[in-house]
Amino acid sequence: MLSFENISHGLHNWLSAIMSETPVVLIELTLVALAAITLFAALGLILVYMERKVAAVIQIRKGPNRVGPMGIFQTAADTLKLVMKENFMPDSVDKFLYKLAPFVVMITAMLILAPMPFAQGFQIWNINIGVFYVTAISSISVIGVLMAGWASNNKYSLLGAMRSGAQIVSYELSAGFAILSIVALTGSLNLNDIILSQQDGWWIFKGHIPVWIAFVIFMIAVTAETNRAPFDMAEAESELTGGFHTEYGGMRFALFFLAEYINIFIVCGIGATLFFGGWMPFHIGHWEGFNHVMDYIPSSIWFFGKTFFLIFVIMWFRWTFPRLRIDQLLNLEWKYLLPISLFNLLLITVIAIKGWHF
Amino acid sequence: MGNDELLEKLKELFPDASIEQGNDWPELLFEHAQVADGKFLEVVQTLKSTNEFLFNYLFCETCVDWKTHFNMVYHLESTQYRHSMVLKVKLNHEQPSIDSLSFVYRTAEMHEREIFDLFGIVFTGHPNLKRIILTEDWVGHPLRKDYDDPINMIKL
Amino acid sequence: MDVKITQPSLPFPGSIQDTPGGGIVLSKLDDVINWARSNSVWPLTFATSCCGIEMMSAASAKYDFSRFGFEVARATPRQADVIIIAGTIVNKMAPVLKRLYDQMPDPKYVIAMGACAISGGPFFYNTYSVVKGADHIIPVDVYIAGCPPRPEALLHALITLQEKIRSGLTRDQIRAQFSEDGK
Amino acid sequence: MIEEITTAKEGEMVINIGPQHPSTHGVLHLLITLDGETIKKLEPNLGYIHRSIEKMCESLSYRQFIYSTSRMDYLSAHINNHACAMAVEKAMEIEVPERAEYIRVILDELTRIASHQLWWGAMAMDLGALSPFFYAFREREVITDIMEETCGARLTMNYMVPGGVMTDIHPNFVKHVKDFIVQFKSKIDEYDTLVTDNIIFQNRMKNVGLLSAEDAISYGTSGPTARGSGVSCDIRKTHPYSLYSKLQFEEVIETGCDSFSRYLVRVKEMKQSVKIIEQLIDNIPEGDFVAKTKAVIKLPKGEFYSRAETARGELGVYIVSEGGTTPYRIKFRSPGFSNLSALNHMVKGYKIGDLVAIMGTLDLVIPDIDR
Amino acid sequence: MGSGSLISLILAAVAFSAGGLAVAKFLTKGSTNSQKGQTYECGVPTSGSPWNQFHVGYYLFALIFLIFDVELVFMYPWAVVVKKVGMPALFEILVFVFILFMGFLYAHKKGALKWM
Amino acid sequence: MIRFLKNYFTEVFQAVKSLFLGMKLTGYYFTHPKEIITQEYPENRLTLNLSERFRGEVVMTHDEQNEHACTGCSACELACPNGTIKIINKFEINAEGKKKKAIDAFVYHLELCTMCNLCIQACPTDAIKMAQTFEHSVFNRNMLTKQLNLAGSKLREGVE
Repeated sequence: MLSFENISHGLHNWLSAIMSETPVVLIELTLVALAAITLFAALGLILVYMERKVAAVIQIRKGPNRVGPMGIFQTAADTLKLVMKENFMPDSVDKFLYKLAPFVVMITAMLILAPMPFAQGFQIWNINIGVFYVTAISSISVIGVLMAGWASNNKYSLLGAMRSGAQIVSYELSAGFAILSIVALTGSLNLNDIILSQQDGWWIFKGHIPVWIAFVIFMIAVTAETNRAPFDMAEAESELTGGFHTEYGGMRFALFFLAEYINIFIVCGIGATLFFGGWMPFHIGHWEGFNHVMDYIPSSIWFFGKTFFLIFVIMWFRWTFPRLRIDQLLNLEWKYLLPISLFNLLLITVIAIKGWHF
Repeated sequence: MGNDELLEKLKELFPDASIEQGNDWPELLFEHAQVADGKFLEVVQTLKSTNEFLFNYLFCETCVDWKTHFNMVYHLESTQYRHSMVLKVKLNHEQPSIDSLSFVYRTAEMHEREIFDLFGIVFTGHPNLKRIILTEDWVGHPLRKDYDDPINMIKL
Repeated sequence: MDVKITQPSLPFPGSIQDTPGGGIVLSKLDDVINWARSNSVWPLTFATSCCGIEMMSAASAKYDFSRFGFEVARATPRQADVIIIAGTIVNKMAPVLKRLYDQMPDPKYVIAMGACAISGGPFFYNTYSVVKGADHIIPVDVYIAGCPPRPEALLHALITLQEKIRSGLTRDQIRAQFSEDGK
Repeated sequence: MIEEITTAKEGEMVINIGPQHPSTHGVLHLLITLDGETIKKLEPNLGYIHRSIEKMCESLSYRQFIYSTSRMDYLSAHINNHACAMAVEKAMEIEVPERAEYIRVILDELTRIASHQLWWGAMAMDLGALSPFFYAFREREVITDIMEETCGARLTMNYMVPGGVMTDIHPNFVKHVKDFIVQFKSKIDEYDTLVTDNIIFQNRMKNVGLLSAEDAISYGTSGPTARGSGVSCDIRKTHPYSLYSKLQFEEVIETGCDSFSRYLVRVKEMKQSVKIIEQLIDNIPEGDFVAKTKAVIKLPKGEFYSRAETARGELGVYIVSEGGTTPYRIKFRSPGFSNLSALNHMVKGYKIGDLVAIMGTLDLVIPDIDR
Repeated sequence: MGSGSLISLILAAVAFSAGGLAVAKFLTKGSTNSQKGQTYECGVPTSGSPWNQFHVGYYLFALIFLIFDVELVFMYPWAVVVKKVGMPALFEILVFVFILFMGFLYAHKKGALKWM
Repeated sequence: MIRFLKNYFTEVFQAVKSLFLGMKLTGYYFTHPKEIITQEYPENRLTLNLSERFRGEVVMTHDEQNEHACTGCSACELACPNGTIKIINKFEINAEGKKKKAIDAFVYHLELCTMCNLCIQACPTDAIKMAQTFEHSVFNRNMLTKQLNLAGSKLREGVE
């Protein structure tokens, strides 16, 4: 069967057969880089297009439909235009940080891709502390945002960046607790182990209501962490015009824009992995026949299907809810999400220890 | 209170002002000399706090340039009794100034800034009297009848 | 002006075309870039008066200017491509408008929407504070008459602007060309 | 402006909101002193759309000046025109035919609904919810279509003339208005589900932007802004004009004094407007739609004041006539101007996010403020 | 693939961003004018620099987060082994969380979590 | 404490419920694409039906003989609030040798026009009317100044 695993393994074997180890590694690393860039570009185009279409249908309108059939080249045109826009930098900015910020954001987004299990046996780096790695790296992105906001020498940017900082660091806690509850259930930080532990059913079905609560908290927290509405404090168009990227235009703005969508993809991928079994097909306990039928659907489709469903949910949030105010946002975290997730974690620990889950 | 009754009461209270029944409401007209030196504030306070009047709602404040003099026009209403009246003060054309009502009616603060801007009437005691609508460097007061701006104004 | 575009998808200028020799040629890079620019015109959220409401109507579900890819209204000029002057420009506003226009990165376009933006419109005579036409302050690419113009008229203007961008001509060139055509 | 920068204390920041800002709904310029994100002081700076309508009207005839008032508060264009027409009629002592009155009131109320719908959408958009805007415009477009069919324009109609209305209503008018009422009633619940009952929205609106009844009067606020503070000030009730004294409707008053009660007033007012239209639409009397007037209108010498309730509050038209064909002085008492003067009082101590919510509930239309 | 892939990913990100920027830099032409480089603030000249003193509340916030984040880090190893160790681990973490929670309540009472 | 917890959880539950209802509504629209009301403008040009009263621009009606009904009385010019219409008259000598006033050019400034309909109301001979065109976008502002009477047109017989 043609799958990502077979392709990557086949490629590795073929390369190993014809040359020595060092060039193989180099070629593979180049291939990884190329694949990552392609994935980035493709995801950016697809997600922005998806966002616009989802928004359009929810808002009873058609959405982009004039550039290519169904408007599928709309985002391509946008990207091309942004690239060809004047490469412009205001005079009063802190030049070094201003230029560095988009890179920081992009590098962070790229790095989190490393432990992502896109399909069965298809992962860039099978690190044994995958979950921990993801939480650690994802907190770096706030530095990029803060850097951008500070360097812009613009009051709106600064306010947006400060908001964003407070918001991301706060919501990381409850996101962390939600992730921990799955770690407690599986007893491993390795993303592959977590997926394999869901062979007889995804955690969302196995773990009773506490896992649902953890999932909901996870979704809320990652929506906030990615600065998405209703938590888009950092941008808050109607308040701060553009927030931290007010002074960014053209390609640099495109990078922020892209990174935002990649981050959504990543957190939804993590969510799908933790709660919905990543590439693991839909299995029910020991119904071998049923499970076998499900296995016919390639694992990559499972992964992307679940991820895109979660992305859709996050978009659905955005087009339904009003924005919170910054103090309410922090209130929500400190007063509701944090205590609930903390106690939920303890509850899940009890379930894990007692083995009450299915 | 009906308009006639109101008229009587006003006449009783302000015997030296010229009071007449306008098209809609009683009109109370003061010469500037009558209300100079802070007396105008007293008049307004009386109108606002006398139990029979309670004119607590200044719903329109404006000015009319009569070429020889300015007329400040205050439209007052009582939100309790729903009767209204017009208070007018005649100001001289050379150096028009009058007491600011911004501490009696808070809305007057912005209205007076607008009138200062467009008519050039100085409100003594106003907390922040500067142009609000036109730019700071604008010359002249455009709603005056003698205002002429050949650059910006194209006459039809 | 007649609207020439009737099929929903615009032809991609960089598309592969068959030549008699059997080979393929790519059209010029410039055409591709102009194609991208014309299809991705992000407006600045800028409205001064009545025409702004019709601009909102054009954004609303019934007219939906997102079909053209215009819906990404940016609040900051750094990310905007077109400034739709929707409403009267008065003397106090003129420096602000100039500043906003100046702060936009190139390439940038201007649409003057409605009588006020074109010429001062209803406030042309006997007013002391109205700028008699926004093109006294910043160069304007497309003028839409109307007070306020219908949302469809705005869409028409956007299509006109797209045509201009796609032709790759400068303001003066296109003016000269279309004056001959009697447009 | 310059002094304030130097006097700004340590840690305080002076920030400009507007003239070009998505949430000021036009070109209002607010100069805000911030401490962290808390607003210490707010100073409005007007005039970015001051079009000198008052000066211009001094050289327009009484038939002509009405059109310029549609451009003031363009969301209540009909009501503005109505107020001007009333002022002229009052001075001329013209008896307006009953049919014209019916048409006028129906159109006024339709305008009010359209205005509130736009406000509702824009308000939700300010708070970051974008979809309500599109749902609100769906219904609003039905109204604009009705307007276009009868008056010939979507926004700035210039349909009222001294003595009546310009043309008779379109034959389909009654049917379309009825259709609209049916559609509106079926969709109004969605407004509540999507926005009014939403917990985020309520949290952002409740106890924000407090304006006590006393302050509301002192600041000269009117319309939903004052009624949200428990002040009865609906001109349609307190000084009835046109047909309003004969109609059954409630003056919506909320006593919460906060943004949420101002919000509720407007939402409930839409329902009241529908009620008014329902009373009128079936019994538009036959007859003339305009009274006979002279071709050139000359007002007698004197001062005339007419008041009308626009979607934003009380509009006053103050005409000083010298007996000629043009007004000697005209003053539009615009509701937005007074409402705006209360803004500084309302936002002190709140956050920037609240400023947007408070400004949203004031429903400012900047050309109405600057004129 | 080992940790070497991280380097390649970083390089990919840099190449991606820098590539785009380079295209923008070399292929586009811009115009200059005196106002272009100035700070955007709704179209009016800005007053004062935002680079001045910050409210102390921001730092408090950062500190509290730091505490919680460090605690969170301690919980990761615990979560991995909790299934194996069983009930004792739960009680240990209860004590840990209790202390943490008290600190949190204290901070909350003191108003350190209020946004200024 | 119990009260507090109860309130706390009711609050959370109510909040989640209200959010869920909102999502249900948007979800309804997402799953019902037939609610889409978009009219696609340039494609629907041929079927676009504007109300006959819609005021797009002032036009002068000409019949097949290239004749119009404008006597050049300039009532519209006087009625116009902002000088949109300029009528330039000339004197023609008709067949009987009498001098007769006729329009030379009926200049209409579309860029100034506010479509207020006052000129149409003022016209005694119904020579001008409002057209339902709205596609007035041009690259050059001068193109908006129009001459409404066609070249070589003249006054219809019998119109005074």
